[in-house]
Amino acid sequence: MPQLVMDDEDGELAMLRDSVAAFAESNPGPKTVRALRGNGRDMDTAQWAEMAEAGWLGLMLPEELGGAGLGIRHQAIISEALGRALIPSPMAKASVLSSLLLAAAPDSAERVRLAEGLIAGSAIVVPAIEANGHLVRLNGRREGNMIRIDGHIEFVEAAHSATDFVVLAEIDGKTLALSIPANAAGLSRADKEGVEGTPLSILVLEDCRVAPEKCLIENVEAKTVEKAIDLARLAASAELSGNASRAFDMAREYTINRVQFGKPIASFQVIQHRLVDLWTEAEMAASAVVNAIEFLEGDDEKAARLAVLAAKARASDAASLIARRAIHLYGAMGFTDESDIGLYLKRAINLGGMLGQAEQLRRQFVIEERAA
Amino acid sequence: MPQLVMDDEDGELAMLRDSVAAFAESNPGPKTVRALRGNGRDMDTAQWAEMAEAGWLGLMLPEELGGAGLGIRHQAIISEALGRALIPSPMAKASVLSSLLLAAAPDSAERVRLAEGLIAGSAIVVPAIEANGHLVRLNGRREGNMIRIDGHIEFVEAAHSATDFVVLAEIDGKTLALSIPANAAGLSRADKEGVEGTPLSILVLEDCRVAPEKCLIENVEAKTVEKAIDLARLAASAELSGNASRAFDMAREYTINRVQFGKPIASFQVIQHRLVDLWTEAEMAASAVVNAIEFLEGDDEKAARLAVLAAKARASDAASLIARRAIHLYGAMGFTDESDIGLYLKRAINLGGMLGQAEQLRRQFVIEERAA
Amino acid sequence: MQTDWNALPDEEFRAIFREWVDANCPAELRFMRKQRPTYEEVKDWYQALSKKGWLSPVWPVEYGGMGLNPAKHMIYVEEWARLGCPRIPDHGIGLTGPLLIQYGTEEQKAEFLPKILSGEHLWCQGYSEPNAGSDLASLRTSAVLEDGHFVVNGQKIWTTLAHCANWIFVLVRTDKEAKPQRGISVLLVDMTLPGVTVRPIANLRGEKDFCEVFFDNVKVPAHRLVGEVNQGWTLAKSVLGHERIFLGAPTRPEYALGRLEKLANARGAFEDPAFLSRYAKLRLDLYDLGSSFERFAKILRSGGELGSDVSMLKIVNTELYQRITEEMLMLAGEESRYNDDLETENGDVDAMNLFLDSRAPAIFGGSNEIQRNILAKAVLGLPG
Amino acid sequence: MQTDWNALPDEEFRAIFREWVDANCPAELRFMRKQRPTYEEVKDWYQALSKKGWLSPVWPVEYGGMGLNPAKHMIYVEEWARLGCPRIPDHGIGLTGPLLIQYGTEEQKAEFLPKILSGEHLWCQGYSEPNAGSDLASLRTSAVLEDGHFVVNGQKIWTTLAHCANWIFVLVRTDKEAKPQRGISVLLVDMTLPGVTVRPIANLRGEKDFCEVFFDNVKVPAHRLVGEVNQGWTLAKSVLGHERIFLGAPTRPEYALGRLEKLANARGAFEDPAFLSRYAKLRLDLYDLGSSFERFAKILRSGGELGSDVSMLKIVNTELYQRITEEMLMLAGEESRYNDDLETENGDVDAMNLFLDSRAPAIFGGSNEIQRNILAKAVLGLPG
Repeated sequence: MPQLVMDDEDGELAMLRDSVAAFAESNPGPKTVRALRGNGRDMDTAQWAEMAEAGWLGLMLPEELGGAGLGIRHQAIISEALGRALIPSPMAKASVLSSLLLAAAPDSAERVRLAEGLIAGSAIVVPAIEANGHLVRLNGRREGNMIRIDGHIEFVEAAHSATDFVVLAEIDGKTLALSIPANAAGLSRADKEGVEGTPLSILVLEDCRVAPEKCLIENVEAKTVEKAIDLARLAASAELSGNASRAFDMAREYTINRVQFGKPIASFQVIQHRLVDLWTEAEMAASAVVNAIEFLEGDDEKAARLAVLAAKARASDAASLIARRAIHLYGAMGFTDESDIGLYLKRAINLGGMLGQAEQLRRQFVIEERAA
Repeated sequence: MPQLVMDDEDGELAMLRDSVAAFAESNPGPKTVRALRGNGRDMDTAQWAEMAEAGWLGLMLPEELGGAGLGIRHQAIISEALGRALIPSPMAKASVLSSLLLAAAPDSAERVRLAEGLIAGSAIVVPAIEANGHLVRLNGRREGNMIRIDGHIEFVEAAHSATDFVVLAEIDGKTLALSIPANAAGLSRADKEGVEGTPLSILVLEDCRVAPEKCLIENVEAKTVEKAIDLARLAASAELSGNASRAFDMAREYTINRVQFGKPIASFQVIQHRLVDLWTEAEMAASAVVNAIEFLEGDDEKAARLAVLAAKARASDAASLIARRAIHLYGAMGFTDESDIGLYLKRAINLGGMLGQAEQLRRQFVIEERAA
Repeated sequence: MQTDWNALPDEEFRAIFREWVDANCPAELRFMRKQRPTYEEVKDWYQALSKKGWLSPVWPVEYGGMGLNPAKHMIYVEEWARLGCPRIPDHGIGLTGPLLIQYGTEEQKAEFLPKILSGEHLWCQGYSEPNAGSDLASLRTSAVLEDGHFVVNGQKIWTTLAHCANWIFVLVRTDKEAKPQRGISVLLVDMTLPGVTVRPIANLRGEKDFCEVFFDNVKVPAHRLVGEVNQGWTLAKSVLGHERIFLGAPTRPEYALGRLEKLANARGAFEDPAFLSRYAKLRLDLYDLGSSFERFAKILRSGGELGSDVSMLKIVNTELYQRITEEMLMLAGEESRYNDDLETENGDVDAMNLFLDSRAPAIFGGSNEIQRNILAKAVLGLPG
Repeated sequence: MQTDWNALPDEEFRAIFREWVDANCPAELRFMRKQRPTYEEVKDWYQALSKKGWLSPVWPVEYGGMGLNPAKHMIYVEEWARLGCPRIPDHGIGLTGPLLIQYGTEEQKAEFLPKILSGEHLWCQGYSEPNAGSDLASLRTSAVLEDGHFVVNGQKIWTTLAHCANWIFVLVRTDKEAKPQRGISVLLVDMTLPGVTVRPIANLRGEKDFCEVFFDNVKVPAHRLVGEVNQGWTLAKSVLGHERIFLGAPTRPEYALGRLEKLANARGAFEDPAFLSRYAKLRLDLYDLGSSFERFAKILRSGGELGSDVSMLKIVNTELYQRITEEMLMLAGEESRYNDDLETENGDVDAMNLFLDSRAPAIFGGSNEIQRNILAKAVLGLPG
């Protein structure tokens, strides 16, 4: 079982892993996925509340905001474990990215309200600030005291369950980060069905008026938001790494148990070598994530940035490849909806397409590395 | 043994194949390759003379010029067989391309002289008209009666043995095809060592004066030359297809005979599947060449053009892939210079790099197909 | 009087066939997203073909077929694909029919063939079992002869469109003592008999294309046996003759590449040389697959027989199909997260549908690993 | 007094080591085209290291080594690679030395270790035979004990730099009756003895890196046996301990990618997004290989032992090296037809040299197929 290998002297990481495993016992991921899909629900809010209770939400919020003040290392362990167990949640966006945006904001009542809600699970704070890996800034203009927003943004998860959105708006050449209540006038949704059967929404803002106290950051630096997105990317990478690892384990177990021509198919050399290659990919994904965590904990911002791009690209490709190959190794069974392996593939595609695809991130890596 | 499969009702193609096989008996390709390399010789002129005697040179020259008036189908069979037997020669350029340039020229004494020499093997007529798959036009200007040429052109095969070169020169917006004797004043060579150990030359023309009667074509249309190049490409593709086929056979034979862990290594499933994939590539290359031949024999010029691009791309990649994998299957023996398999790889690279590389030809295919 | 199609020049036959099909196949059935529509969905088209006498291209004329030789059959299939006609439920036409024509009694032929043509009998094929996927020799569904009936017990799986069929021909074990590949027989079973249960299985795309079929003491009259008892393995293997080539026909990758091109045009992707380069590889792989397919088609046209080497087409075909659909998701960017079709100004592109569908052909009809095993032994003559 | 290197902080050791090496390794030996220069070519550097006491990083201090632990050894190797120092003939240091230190008699240690450090003895390793490549258990070179001598007969092959060596340690069969993996012993053989013949074999690049070594009734004194008789298999396998990690060190692909980048810069290829995309894949594969290498290096640094899983590095490493050099030929365009190095304004790029060289590492040191077999069994626990 490939996994993130990191120092864990005080056993904190192992405890986090165990706590997710216990959660998965009572909330098996595939069961939740099947229950959610096709009926228009975008997330399991009851489970989200449980996660809040477990202390997993707002993990990266600073202690001043009531957060655990833990780092990306702990977040990665949780995300990896969720990925392994296929537990669906908008963790990377509605916990990690939200936390980091709030952490970057100056003190304000709105910031405190959102942070408290996020930690308690009572507010579901969904950032809608990027698409296709690029920042999306909506059009804004001031009308007296109010800010008026127009525009739309695609690929918004949990847009039904959200209580608040965070968006970026461009006004007079400055970028503002705004909090918008989900029930604000002028805010509407159009849904598409996502690959996992849950909706991905297009958020449409038409003449949406935001009060000044809803402004979280007056002048957002792109760098700050990019850094927050990189941490969300890392969380998604860890989740993908967990997905890849478990899909590999499933392929291994299935081929050991499946007998054809009087032998377990895992005893055929072609299958063995293919499993070795898949295992290698899963191991490389895990190492890439650990590498990024270590750079993120260090001082070299550029190195950290590159390491995150590499980790997301590797983990996305590994998860998709392993699940595709696993389906093939399962044979006809892999092509059924009954088998969980297909759900792993769909999750891999879903997370792989989020926050920038592998190919795009690789090109970005080289361009940024060469720009040194 | 994958090979070009074509109708051969009168058995002509089989006879051509046999005649090359007989030639190869007395002139084993690998032996010739080893004899030529490293000592600066660029071709085996004695063998070239034998080929002339066998009637293989100028095969595609029209009968009015004393040629056999045979088509690309016959040329492909010869080229394929030469490729299989690894017999080195500048066939694609100094026979096929030369013939087609002469065929495209209006009647002239120079044209007749070159055609006669080509057929007899007494003139080695080397076209130096393209590099990297693109036409190269030298700078020309008229000085009184004479034409003065300046410029250089890379990757010229058989430049030592050549008796005459054919070059393109641009004068007053027109392209001329000129015949230049190898010993002309103002013509010199710089050599690089090619991958097969024979020189590839850079032809340098400095103040090289050409008499007007050496002008083969006064106003060359790019289309005419491109068509000639396409037929040379097809010949090279057939040679590559033969190379791929024989390299596959060698890998098959070696792995059947090589015993490790008490079994022929060809009995291991991983090796078997790899051989199947290599065989498939060789078969696809042969089919691609046949497809191009059939289009070349038809009326649809664009379809023929595309089919040639596809054939050259496929055959180049197949030959290189098969030889690389074959070397690996040979194990340490494959990494020795003693084994012929390395010579197949080097030939595959040499021909693959000639007249446009696979990747370039594929892009060209799509661009031209879409331009419809 | 029945036309002798085989006597027509190829191009004339092609023109006649195309013209009629183009005029009669309903527009809304062309280029369907669904690979396997049900009988109900294509009923009118099925009946139109039946009435015209063109439903069954290969059956001899005496049984109501067109009696096409392989060359003409190739044309039939090519035009069908080119015009985007839907696949019709074809197990009766493609499998039951040829089986009965070759091995059936006169009574069986008289009873069943007309009902296939009329659409009254919709057939499915009961080969695979839960523990006998690629390895048919280990099948366990049993049939015991008692009082003029075979009593059938066991389970089939991956039975395509069984829930839409009313007859099934099944491979059953009639001799448990014999070697695994002996002792197998073929029975024709009325699916309305007591003890037959069908359970559809949803696939990755959420569609129910295939089923489990359970047999619980199903009493099948003895005259429903095809050929001799215990010879079923030979029968089953011989049914697919030259038609194996169609497993390698580049229809699916062709369709998928067309969609990829449409999406790429809509998204301006051809401006990106990186995409162009990857597209070019796929385009040429498809083009060259066409050339290879043509090599085998030529053998059929000239009256030859296909060898095991034709399996190479199936491998290349199915793996190319996967690569094309993977590229489609890459091209889609974040839209790769959609199950819904992707919108373009020239109509929708079913990227995810194709991506998921492309997982199947490399598995079914003998996995590509099995195909490679066969090629290694039967064509390359490798030891062990 | 001898420094206790292991007691230094890593970065201090790194700084000390780098400074001296940078000052003392001759510039003309840096980043050599040749993977395996001969002793003559690197003699000065060898002697400088020897004099400094830094020739042998891992041997215990008492035998003249630096006694580095794995963590410090990693730094030694990393800095060596970063500064582009040439590989020195290292069979004595890397294989003979550790073998004798672990299994040799005091006499053997006293006789041989100093002469390795002085450069007087240049060792090579006689493992492979013509019919025992990946399959050492079937080796046939025999040694029969007669009158205090082992009489050795047989042939070794792929013996790296044997033509430049004067001593060889060979695996020989000393008991023909035993099971294949038993009955093997290790002998130290003076190559100037009568009956030893060396025939260099040219490789694909035309260089003579490896040789055949023939033994024709070579009389080897009995005290040249290492360890116990018939226990050679165990000895041979145990010599490479943590050093297996270096088979996976990304040195070669790193060097090759650097050349690719140089060529691409010179040819303006980064302007082509298609190249950029392919380059990015290679760059990231190398980057991620570094992360994976680091995972194993960390185990060594923290005093752990490596498992069989470290073999994954060797596979990724050697296959990446090949893909990088293949890309180099693609980038070269028609210049891919040159054996000669390719000229750029910033120096030559040895594209063909690297392309051909990259064929070797996937074969030698246990082919990648063998590595995958081992991983399948020892790490993944697959059956059969």
